[in-house]
Amino acid sequence: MNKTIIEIVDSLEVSKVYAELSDPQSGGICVFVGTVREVTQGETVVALEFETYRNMALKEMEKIALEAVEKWQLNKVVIRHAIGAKKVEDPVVVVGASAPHRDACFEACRYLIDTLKERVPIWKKEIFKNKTVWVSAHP
Amino acid sequence: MNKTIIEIVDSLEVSKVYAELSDPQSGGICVFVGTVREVTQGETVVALEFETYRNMALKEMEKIALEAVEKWQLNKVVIRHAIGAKKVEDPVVVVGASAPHRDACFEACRYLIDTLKERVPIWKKEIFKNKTVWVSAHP
Amino acid sequence: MEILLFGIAKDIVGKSKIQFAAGEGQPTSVKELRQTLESAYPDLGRLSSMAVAVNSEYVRDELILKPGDEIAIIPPVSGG
Amino acid sequence: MEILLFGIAKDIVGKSKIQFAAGEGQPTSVKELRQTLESAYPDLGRLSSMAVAVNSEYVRDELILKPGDEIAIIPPVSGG
Repeated sequence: MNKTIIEIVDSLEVSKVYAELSDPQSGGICVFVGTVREVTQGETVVALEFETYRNMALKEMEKIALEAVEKWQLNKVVIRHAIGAKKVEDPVVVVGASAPHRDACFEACRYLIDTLKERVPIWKKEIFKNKTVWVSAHP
Repeated sequence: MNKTIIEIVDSLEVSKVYAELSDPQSGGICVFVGTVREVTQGETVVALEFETYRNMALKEMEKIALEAVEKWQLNKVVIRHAIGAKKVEDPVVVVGASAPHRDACFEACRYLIDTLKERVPIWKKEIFKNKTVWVSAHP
Repeated sequence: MEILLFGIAKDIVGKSKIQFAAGEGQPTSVKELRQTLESAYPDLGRLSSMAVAVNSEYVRDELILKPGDEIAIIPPVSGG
Repeated sequence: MEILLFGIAKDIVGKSKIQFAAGEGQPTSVKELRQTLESAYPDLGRLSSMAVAVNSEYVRDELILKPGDEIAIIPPVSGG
Protein backbone atom coordinates (compact mmCIF):
# COMPACT_ATOMS: atom_id res chain seq x y z
CA MET A 1 0.00 0.00 0.00
CA ASN A 2 1.27 3.45 -0.85
CA LYS A 3 2.09 5.49 2.24
CA THR A 4 2.53 8.85 0.54
CA ILE A 5 0.18 11.30 -1.12
CA ILE A 6 2.03 14.00 -3.07
CA GLU A 7 0.19 16.64 -5.07
CA ILE A 8 0.46 20.08 -6.62
CA VAL A 9 -3.00 21.56 -7.04
CA ASP A 10 -4.65 24.82 -8.04
CA SER A 11 -6.88 24.96 -5.01
CA LEU A 12 -6.14 23.33 -1.68
CA GLU A 13 -8.91 21.45 0.13
CA VAL A 14 -7.45 21.15 3.61
CA SER A 15 -10.06 19.23 5.53
CA LYS A 16 -9.73 15.94 3.64
CA VAL A 17 -6.16 15.47 4.90
CA TYR A 18 -7.35 13.94 8.15
CA ALA A 19 -9.12 11.05 6.40
CA GLU A 20 -6.03 10.55 4.24
CA LEU A 21 -3.77 10.24 7.29
CA SER A 22 -6.09 8.09 9.41
CA ASP A 23 -4.71 4.62 10.06
CA PRO A 24 -5.49 1.83 12.55
CA GLN A 25 -1.80 1.58 13.48
CA SER A 26 -1.54 5.29 14.27
CA GLY A 27 -2.12 6.92 17.62
CA GLY A 28 -1.13 10.39 16.44
CA ILE A 29 -1.63 12.57 13.40
CA CYS A 30 0.13 15.93 13.03
CA VAL A 31 -0.80 18.39 10.30
CA PHE A 32 0.69 21.75 9.36
CA VAL A 33 -1.14 24.19 7.10
CA GLY A 34 0.64 27.24 5.70
CA THR A 35 -1.70 30.11 4.89
CA VAL A 36 -1.38 33.58 3.38
CA ARG A 37 -0.77 36.15 6.09
CA GLU A 38 -2.11 39.66 5.65
CA VAL A 39 0.95 41.51 6.84
CA THR A 40 4.57 40.59 6.18
CA GLN A 41 7.43 42.71 7.52
CA GLY A 42 5.01 45.49 8.26
CA GLU A 43 3.53 45.66 4.75
CA THR A 44 0.05 44.61 3.68
CA VAL A 45 -0.01 41.79 1.15
CA VAL A 46 -2.64 42.07 -1.57
CA ALA A 47 -2.06 38.58 -2.96
CA LEU A 48 0.54 35.90 -3.52
CA GLU A 49 1.37 34.13 -6.73
CA PHE A 50 3.03 30.70 -6.72
CA GLU A 51 4.71 28.99 -9.62
CA THR A 52 6.53 25.68 -9.82
CA TYR A 53 8.77 23.47 -11.90
CA ARG A 54 6.19 20.75 -11.58
CA ASN A 55 8.03 17.52 -12.45
CA MET A 56 10.95 18.31 -10.27
CA ALA A 57 8.80 19.63 -7.42
CA LEU A 58 6.78 16.40 -7.32
CA LYS A 59 9.99 14.38 -7.36
CA GLU A 60 11.50 16.37 -4.47
CA MET A 61 8.27 16.20 -2.49
CA GLU A 62 8.18 12.42 -2.91
CA LYS A 63 11.82 12.14 -1.78
CA ILE A 64 11.11 14.22 1.33
CA ALA A 65 8.04 12.12 2.14
CA LEU A 66 9.97 8.87 1.79
CA GLU A 67 12.86 10.18 3.90
CA ALA A 68 10.35 10.98 6.64
CA VAL A 69 8.57 7.62 6.37
CA GLU A 70 11.87 5.83 6.78
CA LYS A 71 13.29 8.02 9.54
CA TRP A 72 10.17 8.07 11.74
CA GLN A 73 8.46 4.82 10.69
CA LEU A 74 5.37 6.70 9.60
CA ASN A 75 2.17 5.04 8.48
CA LYS A 76 1.04 7.82 6.15
CA VAL A 77 2.38 11.11 4.78
CA VAL A 78 0.65 13.85 2.81
CA ILE A 79 2.39 16.77 1.07
CA ARG A 80 0.12 18.98 -1.01
CA HIS A 81 1.02 22.42 -2.34
CA ALA A 82 -1.13 24.94 -4.17
CA ILE A 83 0.08 27.12 -7.02
CA GLY A 84 -1.38 30.13 -8.82
CA ALA A 85 -2.87 33.25 -7.25
CA LYS A 86 -3.72 33.13 -3.54
CA LYS A 87 -5.33 35.72 -1.35
CA VAL A 88 -5.10 36.42 2.38
CA GLU A 89 -6.15 33.44 4.55
CA ASP A 90 -6.02 30.97 1.63
CA PRO A 91 -4.20 27.74 2.46
CA VAL A 92 -1.04 27.31 0.41
CA VAL A 93 0.51 24.11 1.66
CA VAL A 94 -0.57 21.21 3.83
CA VAL A 95 1.80 18.57 5.17
CA GLY A 96 0.91 15.80 7.56
CA ALA A 97 2.24 12.62 9.12
CA SER A 98 0.59 9.76 10.95
CA ALA A 99 2.54 7.49 13.31
CA PRO A 100 2.06 5.15 16.26
CA HIS A 101 3.17 7.85 18.74
CA ARG A 102 3.05 11.62 18.88
CA ASP A 103 6.79 12.35 19.09
CA ALA A 104 7.28 10.84 15.65
CA CYS A 105 4.40 12.59 13.97
CA PHE A 106 5.34 16.02 15.37
CA GLU A 107 9.00 15.70 14.39
CA ALA A 108 8.15 14.32 10.97
CA CYS A 109 5.60 17.04 10.25
CA ARG A 110 8.16 19.70 11.12
CA TYR A 111 10.71 18.01 8.89
CA LEU A 112 8.27 17.90 5.99
CA ILE A 113 7.54 21.62 5.97
CA ASP A 114 11.11 22.73 6.77
CA THR A 115 12.61 20.56 4.04
CA LEU A 116 9.93 21.50 1.53
CA LYS A 117 10.82 25.15 2.06
CA GLU A 118 14.50 24.41 1.51
CA ARG A 119 14.39 22.15 -1.51
CA VAL A 120 11.16 22.03 -3.46
CA PRO A 121 11.22 24.21 -6.62
CA ILE A 122 8.23 26.42 -5.91
CA TRP A 123 8.48 30.19 -6.01
CA LYS A 124 6.35 32.77 -4.25
CA LYS A 125 5.82 36.32 -5.46
CA GLU A 126 4.36 38.75 -2.95
CA ILE A 127 2.12 41.36 -4.48
CA PHE A 128 1.91 44.59 -2.47
CA LYS A 129 0.04 47.77 -3.40
CA ASN A 130 3.01 49.35 -5.18
CA LYS A 131 5.44 46.53 -5.92
CA THR A 132 5.94 42.81 -6.35
CA VAL A 133 8.73 40.80 -4.69
CA TRP A 134 10.02 37.28 -5.37
CA VAL A 135 10.48 36.01 -1.82
CA SER A 136 14.06 35.15 -0.73
CA ALA A 137 15.48 35.97 -4.17
CA HIS A 138 18.00 38.48 -2.89
CA PRO A 139 20.40 38.42 0.08
CA MET B 1 -13.01 38.21 20.02
CA ASN B 2 -12.57 34.91 21.76
CA LYS B 3 -9.36 33.15 20.77
CA THR B 4 -10.10 29.77 22.31
CA ILE B 5 -12.53 26.98 21.53
CA ILE B 6 -12.76 24.40 24.32
CA GLU B 7 -15.13 21.46 24.16
CA ILE B 8 -15.85 17.99 25.48
CA VAL B 9 -18.01 16.10 23.01
CA ASP B 10 -19.41 12.64 22.44
CA SER B 11 -18.22 12.42 18.87
CA LEU B 12 -15.29 14.32 17.42
CA GLU B 13 -15.63 15.97 14.02
CA VAL B 14 -12.02 16.65 13.13
CA SER B 15 -12.18 18.38 9.77
CA LYS B 16 -13.87 21.56 10.98
CA VAL B 17 -10.84 22.49 13.07
CA TYR B 18 -9.07 24.12 10.11
CA ALA B 19 -11.86 26.62 9.57
CA GLU B 20 -11.87 27.35 13.30
CA LEU B 21 -8.13 28.08 13.34
CA SER B 22 -8.00 30.07 10.11
CA ASP B 23 -7.05 33.71 10.63
CA PRO B 24 -5.81 36.53 8.39
CA GLN B 25 -2.93 37.25 10.80
CA SER B 26 -1.75 33.62 10.77
CA GLY B 27 0.80 32.12 8.43
CA GLY B 28 0.79 28.73 10.11
CA ILE B 29 -1.72 26.33 11.62
CA CYS B 30 -0.62 23.18 13.46
CA VAL B 31 -3.08 20.48 14.45
CA PHE B 32 -2.61 17.27 16.40
CA VAL B 33 -5.20 14.50 16.39
CA GLY B 34 -4.96 11.60 18.81
CA THR B 35 -6.65 8.44 17.57
CA VAL B 36 -7.31 4.95 18.90
CA ARG B 37 -4.49 2.63 17.94
CA GLU B 38 -5.23 -1.03 17.30
CA VAL B 39 -2.27 -2.45 19.18
CA THR B 40 -0.81 -1.18 22.44
CA GLN B 41 2.16 -2.90 24.07
CA GLY B 42 1.66 -5.89 21.84
CA GLU B 43 -2.01 -6.45 22.70
CA THR B 44 -5.01 -5.82 20.46
CA VAL B 45 -7.39 -3.18 21.73
CA VAL B 46 -11.08 -3.88 21.22
CA ALA B 47 -12.26 -0.45 22.31
CA LEU B 48 -11.52 2.45 24.60
CA GLU B 49 -13.82 4.11 27.07
CA PHE B 50 -13.24 7.70 28.21
CA GLU B 51 -14.79 9.42 31.17
CA THR B 52 -14.28 12.89 32.58
CA TYR B 53 -14.92 15.20 35.48
CA ARG B 54 -16.45 17.64 33.06
CA ASN B 55 -16.47 21.00 34.89
CA MET B 56 -12.91 20.65 36.02
CA ALA B 57 -11.72 19.29 32.67
CA LEU B 58 -13.16 22.27 30.80
CA LYS B 59 -11.57 24.63 33.32
CA GLU B 60 -8.14 22.98 32.95
CA MET B 61 -8.41 22.93 29.15
CA GLU B 62 -9.24 26.64 29.11
CA LYS B 63 -6.25 27.39 31.38
CA ILE B 64 -3.92 25.42 29.10
CA ALA B 65 -5.27 27.21 26.03
CA LEU B 66 -4.80 30.64 27.60
CA GLU B 67 -1.27 29.77 28.77
CA ALA B 68 -0.41 28.86 25.17
CA VAL B 69 -2.04 31.98 23.71
CA GLU B 70 0.01 34.13 26.03
CA LYS B 71 3.30 32.29 25.69
CA TRP B 72 3.29 32.00 21.87
CA GLN B 73 1.10 34.98 20.93
CA LEU B 74 -1.38 32.72 19.18
CA ASN B 75 -4.31 33.96 17.14
CA LYS B 76 -6.55 30.94 17.76
CA VAL B 77 -6.52 27.74 19.83
CA VAL B 78 -8.80 24.73 19.75
CA ILE B 79 -8.88 21.93 22.35
CA ARG B 80 -11.64 19.37 21.87
CA HIS B 81 -11.80 15.98 23.56
CA ALA B 82 -14.23 13.13 23.04
CA ILE B 83 -15.59 10.93 25.81
CA GLY B 84 -17.55 7.68 25.83
CA ALA B 85 -16.79 4.50 23.89
CA LYS B 86 -14.30 4.74 21.02
CA LYS B 87 -13.19 2.12 18.57
CA VAL B 88 -9.96 1.67 16.61
CA GLU B 89 -9.13 4.64 14.33
CA ASP B 90 -11.68 6.92 16.02
CA PRO B 91 -10.34 10.39 16.82
CA VAL B 92 -10.22 11.03 20.56
CA VAL B 93 -8.67 14.47 20.89
CA VAL B 94 -7.86 17.34 18.58
CA VAL B 95 -5.71 20.30 19.57
CA GLY B 96 -4.59 23.09 17.27
CA ALA B 97 -2.91 26.48 17.26
CA SER B 98 -2.71 29.25 14.69
CA ALA B 99 0.08 31.83 14.75
CA PRO B 100 1.93 34.26 12.50
CA HIS B 101 4.87 31.84 12.10
CA ARG B 102 5.33 28.10 12.14
CA ASP B 103 7.75 27.81 15.08
CA ALA B 104 5.09 29.17 17.40
CA CYS B 105 2.24 27.01 16.17
CA PHE B 106 4.30 23.78 16.30
CA GLU B 107 5.59 24.46 19.81
CA ALA B 108 2.18 25.55 21.05
CA CYS B 109 0.43 22.52 19.57
CA ARG B 110 2.92 20.22 21.27
CA TYR B 111 2.40 22.05 24.55
CA LEU B 112 -1.38 21.74 24.29
CA ILE B 113 -1.39 17.96 23.91
CA ASP B 114 1.44 17.30 26.39
CA THR B 115 -0.15 19.45 29.07
CA LEU B 116 -3.62 18.08 28.44
CA LYS B 117 -2.27 14.58 29.05
CA GLU B 118 -0.66 15.69 32.31
CA ARG B 119 -3.40 17.75 33.87
CA VAL B 120 -6.88 17.39 32.41
CA PRO B 121 -9.15 15.04 34.41
CA ILE B 122 -10.06 12.58 31.69
CA TRP B 123 -9.59 8.83 32.17
CA LYS B 124 -9.09 6.17 29.56
CA LYS B 125 -9.98 2.52 30.02
CA GLU B 126 -8.51 0.10 27.51
CA ILE B 127 -10.75 -2.84 26.74
CA PHE B 128 -8.88 -5.95 25.58
CA LYS B 129 -10.35 -9.33 24.78
CA ASN B 130 -9.87 -10.71 28.30
CA LYS B 131 -9.40 -7.69 30.55
CA THR B 132 -9.87 -3.97 31.01
CA VAL B 133 -7.17 -1.57 32.18
CA TRP B 134 -7.35 2.02 33.44
CA VAL B 135 -4.37 3.55 31.65
CA SER B 136 -1.51 4.84 33.87
CA ALA B 137 -3.38 4.00 37.05
CA HIS B 138 -0.60 1.85 38.49
CA PRO B 139 3.18 2.34 38.67
CA MET C 1 -19.68 16.24 52.89
CA GLU C 2 -19.64 14.51 49.55
CA ILE C 3 -16.58 13.21 47.64
CA LEU C 4 -16.79 12.62 43.87
CA LEU C 5 -14.95 9.60 42.48
CA PHE C 6 -13.78 8.95 38.93
CA GLY C 7 -12.04 6.31 36.85
CA ILE C 8 -10.26 3.62 38.80
CA ALA C 9 -11.03 5.36 42.12
CA LYS C 10 -14.73 4.83 41.42
CA ASP C 11 -14.06 1.16 40.63
CA ILE C 12 -12.02 0.66 43.83
CA VAL C 13 -14.63 2.24 46.08
CA GLY C 14 -17.47 0.70 44.13
CA LYS C 15 -19.55 3.86 43.79
CA SER C 16 -19.25 7.33 42.30
CA LYS C 17 -19.70 9.30 45.55
CA ILE C 18 -18.77 8.93 49.20
CA GLN C 19 -20.83 10.72 51.86
CA PHE C 20 -19.42 11.76 55.22
CA ALA C 21 -21.95 12.73 57.83
CA ALA C 22 -21.25 16.06 59.53
CA GLY C 23 -19.39 15.89 62.82
CA GLU C 24 -16.89 13.39 64.11
CA GLY C 25 -14.87 11.38 61.60
CA GLN C 26 -15.43 13.92 58.87
CA PRO C 27 -12.00 14.98 57.52
CA THR C 28 -11.13 18.64 58.02
CA SER C 29 -8.21 18.93 55.61
CA VAL C 30 -7.19 17.39 52.28
CA LYS C 31 -4.48 15.50 54.13
CA GLU C 32 -7.00 13.99 56.54
CA LEU C 33 -9.29 13.13 53.67
CA ARG C 34 -6.50 11.17 51.98
CA GLN C 35 -5.69 9.31 55.19
CA THR C 36 -9.33 8.46 55.82
CA LEU C 37 -9.86 7.18 52.28
CA GLU C 38 -6.61 5.26 52.06
CA SER C 39 -7.28 3.42 55.29
CA ALA C 40 -10.84 2.57 54.23
CA TYR C 41 -9.78 1.60 50.69
CA PRO C 42 -6.12 0.48 50.72
CA ASP C 43 -6.10 0.02 46.91
CA LEU C 44 -6.28 3.80 46.56
CA GLY C 45 -2.81 3.93 48.12
CA ARG C 46 -1.46 1.63 45.39
CA LEU C 47 -2.26 4.05 42.53
CA SER C 48 0.61 5.83 40.73
CA SER C 49 -0.77 9.06 42.15
CA MET C 50 -3.94 10.43 43.67
CA ALA C 51 -4.73 14.12 43.44
CA VAL C 52 -7.55 15.98 45.15
CA ALA C 53 -9.55 18.78 43.57
CA VAL C 54 -11.69 21.25 45.45
CA ASN C 55 -14.15 23.35 43.48
CA SER C 56 -12.60 22.08 40.22
CA GLU C 57 -9.01 23.06 41.08
CA TYR C 58 -6.09 20.87 42.11
CA VAL C 59 -5.28 21.56 45.77
CA ARG C 60 -2.48 20.82 48.22
CA ASP C 61 -2.71 18.64 51.31
CA GLU C 62 -2.69 21.64 53.65
CA LEU C 63 -6.01 22.98 52.39
CA ILE C 64 -8.82 23.10 54.98
CA LEU C 65 -12.13 21.76 53.68
CA LYS C 66 -15.17 24.03 54.02
CA PRO C 67 -18.86 23.15 54.02
CA GLY C 68 -20.24 23.33 50.49
CA ASP C 69 -16.90 22.57 48.80
CA GLU C 70 -17.11 20.30 45.75
CA ILE C 71 -14.45 17.71 46.51
CA ALA C 72 -13.14 15.17 43.98
CA ILE C 73 -10.59 12.37 43.96
CA ILE C 74 -8.45 12.50 40.80
CA PRO C 75 -6.64 9.23 40.02
CA PRO C 76 -3.85 9.35 37.37
CA VAL C 77 -5.31 11.14 34.34
CA SER C 78 -4.97 9.54 30.91
CA GLY C 79 -6.72 11.71 28.35
CA GLY C 80 -5.49 12.27 24.83
CA MET D 1 20.21 22.79 -25.85
CA GLU D 2 17.34 24.34 -23.95
CA ILE D 3 17.42 25.89 -20.49
CA LEU D 4 14.19 26.25 -18.48
CA LEU D 5 13.80 29.37 -16.35
CA PHE D 6 11.52 29.96 -13.37
CA GLY D 7 10.55 32.67 -10.91
CA ILE D 8 12.87 35.65 -10.78
CA ALA D 9 15.30 34.01 -13.24
CA LYS D 10 12.55 34.09 -15.84
CA ASP D 11 11.89 37.76 -15.06
CA ILE D 12 15.61 38.65 -15.32
CA VAL D 13 16.08 36.89 -18.64
CA GLY D 14 12.70 38.02 -19.91
CA LYS D 15 11.58 34.63 -21.18
CA SER D 16 10.91 31.12 -19.87
CA LYS D 17 13.51 29.30 -22.01
CA ILE D 18 16.95 29.95 -23.43
CA GLN D 19 18.09 28.08 -26.53
CA PHE D 20 21.76 27.37 -27.30
CA ALA D 21 22.50 26.24 -30.84
CA ALA D 22 24.64 23.11 -31.06
CA GLY D 23 28.35 23.67 -31.52
CA GLU D 24 30.62 26.46 -30.37
CA GLY D 25 29.55 28.56 -27.41
CA GLN D 26 27.24 25.83 -26.07
CA PRO D 27 28.21 25.13 -22.44
CA THR D 28 29.56 21.62 -21.82
CA SER D 29 29.31 21.55 -18.02
CA VAL D 30 27.05 23.02 -15.36
CA LYS D 31 29.92 25.29 -14.37
CA GLU D 32 30.24 26.65 -17.89
CA LEU D 33 26.49 27.08 -18.12
CA ARG D 34 26.53 29.26 -14.99
CA GLN D 35 29.40 31.36 -16.33
CA THR D 36 27.70 31.83 -19.69
CA LEU D 37 24.39 32.85 -18.13
CA GLU D 38 25.88 35.12 -15.50
CA SER D 39 27.91 37.03 -18.04
CA ALA D 40 24.91 37.41 -20.35
CA TYR D 41 22.54 38.31 -17.47
CA PRO D 42 24.55 39.85 -14.60
CA ASP D 43 21.45 40.10 -12.38
CA LEU D 44 21.47 36.30 -12.08
CA GLY D 45 24.76 36.66 -10.20
CA ARG D 46 23.07 38.93 -7.66
CA LEU D 47 20.56 36.33 -6.46
CA SER D 48 20.96 34.78 -2.99
CA SER D 49 21.65 31.50 -4.73
CA MET D 50 21.20 29.87 -8.10
CA ALA D 51 20.97 26.10 -8.39
CA VAL D 52 20.93 24.03 -11.55
CA ALA D 53 18.79 20.94 -12.08
CA VAL D 54 19.36 18.34 -14.77
CA ASN D 55 16.56 15.88 -15.45
CA SER D 56 14.69 17.15 -12.37
CA GLU D 57 17.57 16.63 -9.93
CA TYR D 58 19.83 19.18 -8.30
CA VAL D 59 23.34 18.77 -9.74
CA ARG D 60 26.86 19.95 -8.94
CA ASP D 61 28.98 22.25 -11.08
CA GLU D 62 31.24 19.40 -12.27
CA LEU D 63 28.44 17.61 -14.13
CA ILE D 64 28.90 17.32 -17.90
CA LEU D 65 25.79 18.19 -19.90
CA LYS D 66 24.56 15.63 -22.42
CA PRO D 67 22.33 16.10 -25.45
CA GLY D 68 18.71 15.56 -24.48
CA ASP D 69 19.19 16.62 -20.84
CA GLU D 70 16.35 18.68 -19.36
CA ILE D 71 18.21 21.61 -17.81
CA ALA D 72 16.66 24.14 -15.44
CA ILE D 73 17.81 27.21 -13.52
CA ILE D 74 16.52 27.15 -9.93
CA PRO D 75 16.57 30.56 -8.22
CA PRO D 76 16.04 30.61 -4.41
CA VAL D 77 12.94 28.53 -3.70
CA SER D 78 10.20 29.97 -1.51
CA GLY D 79 7.37 27.47 -1.32
CA GLY D 80 5.29 26.86 1.77
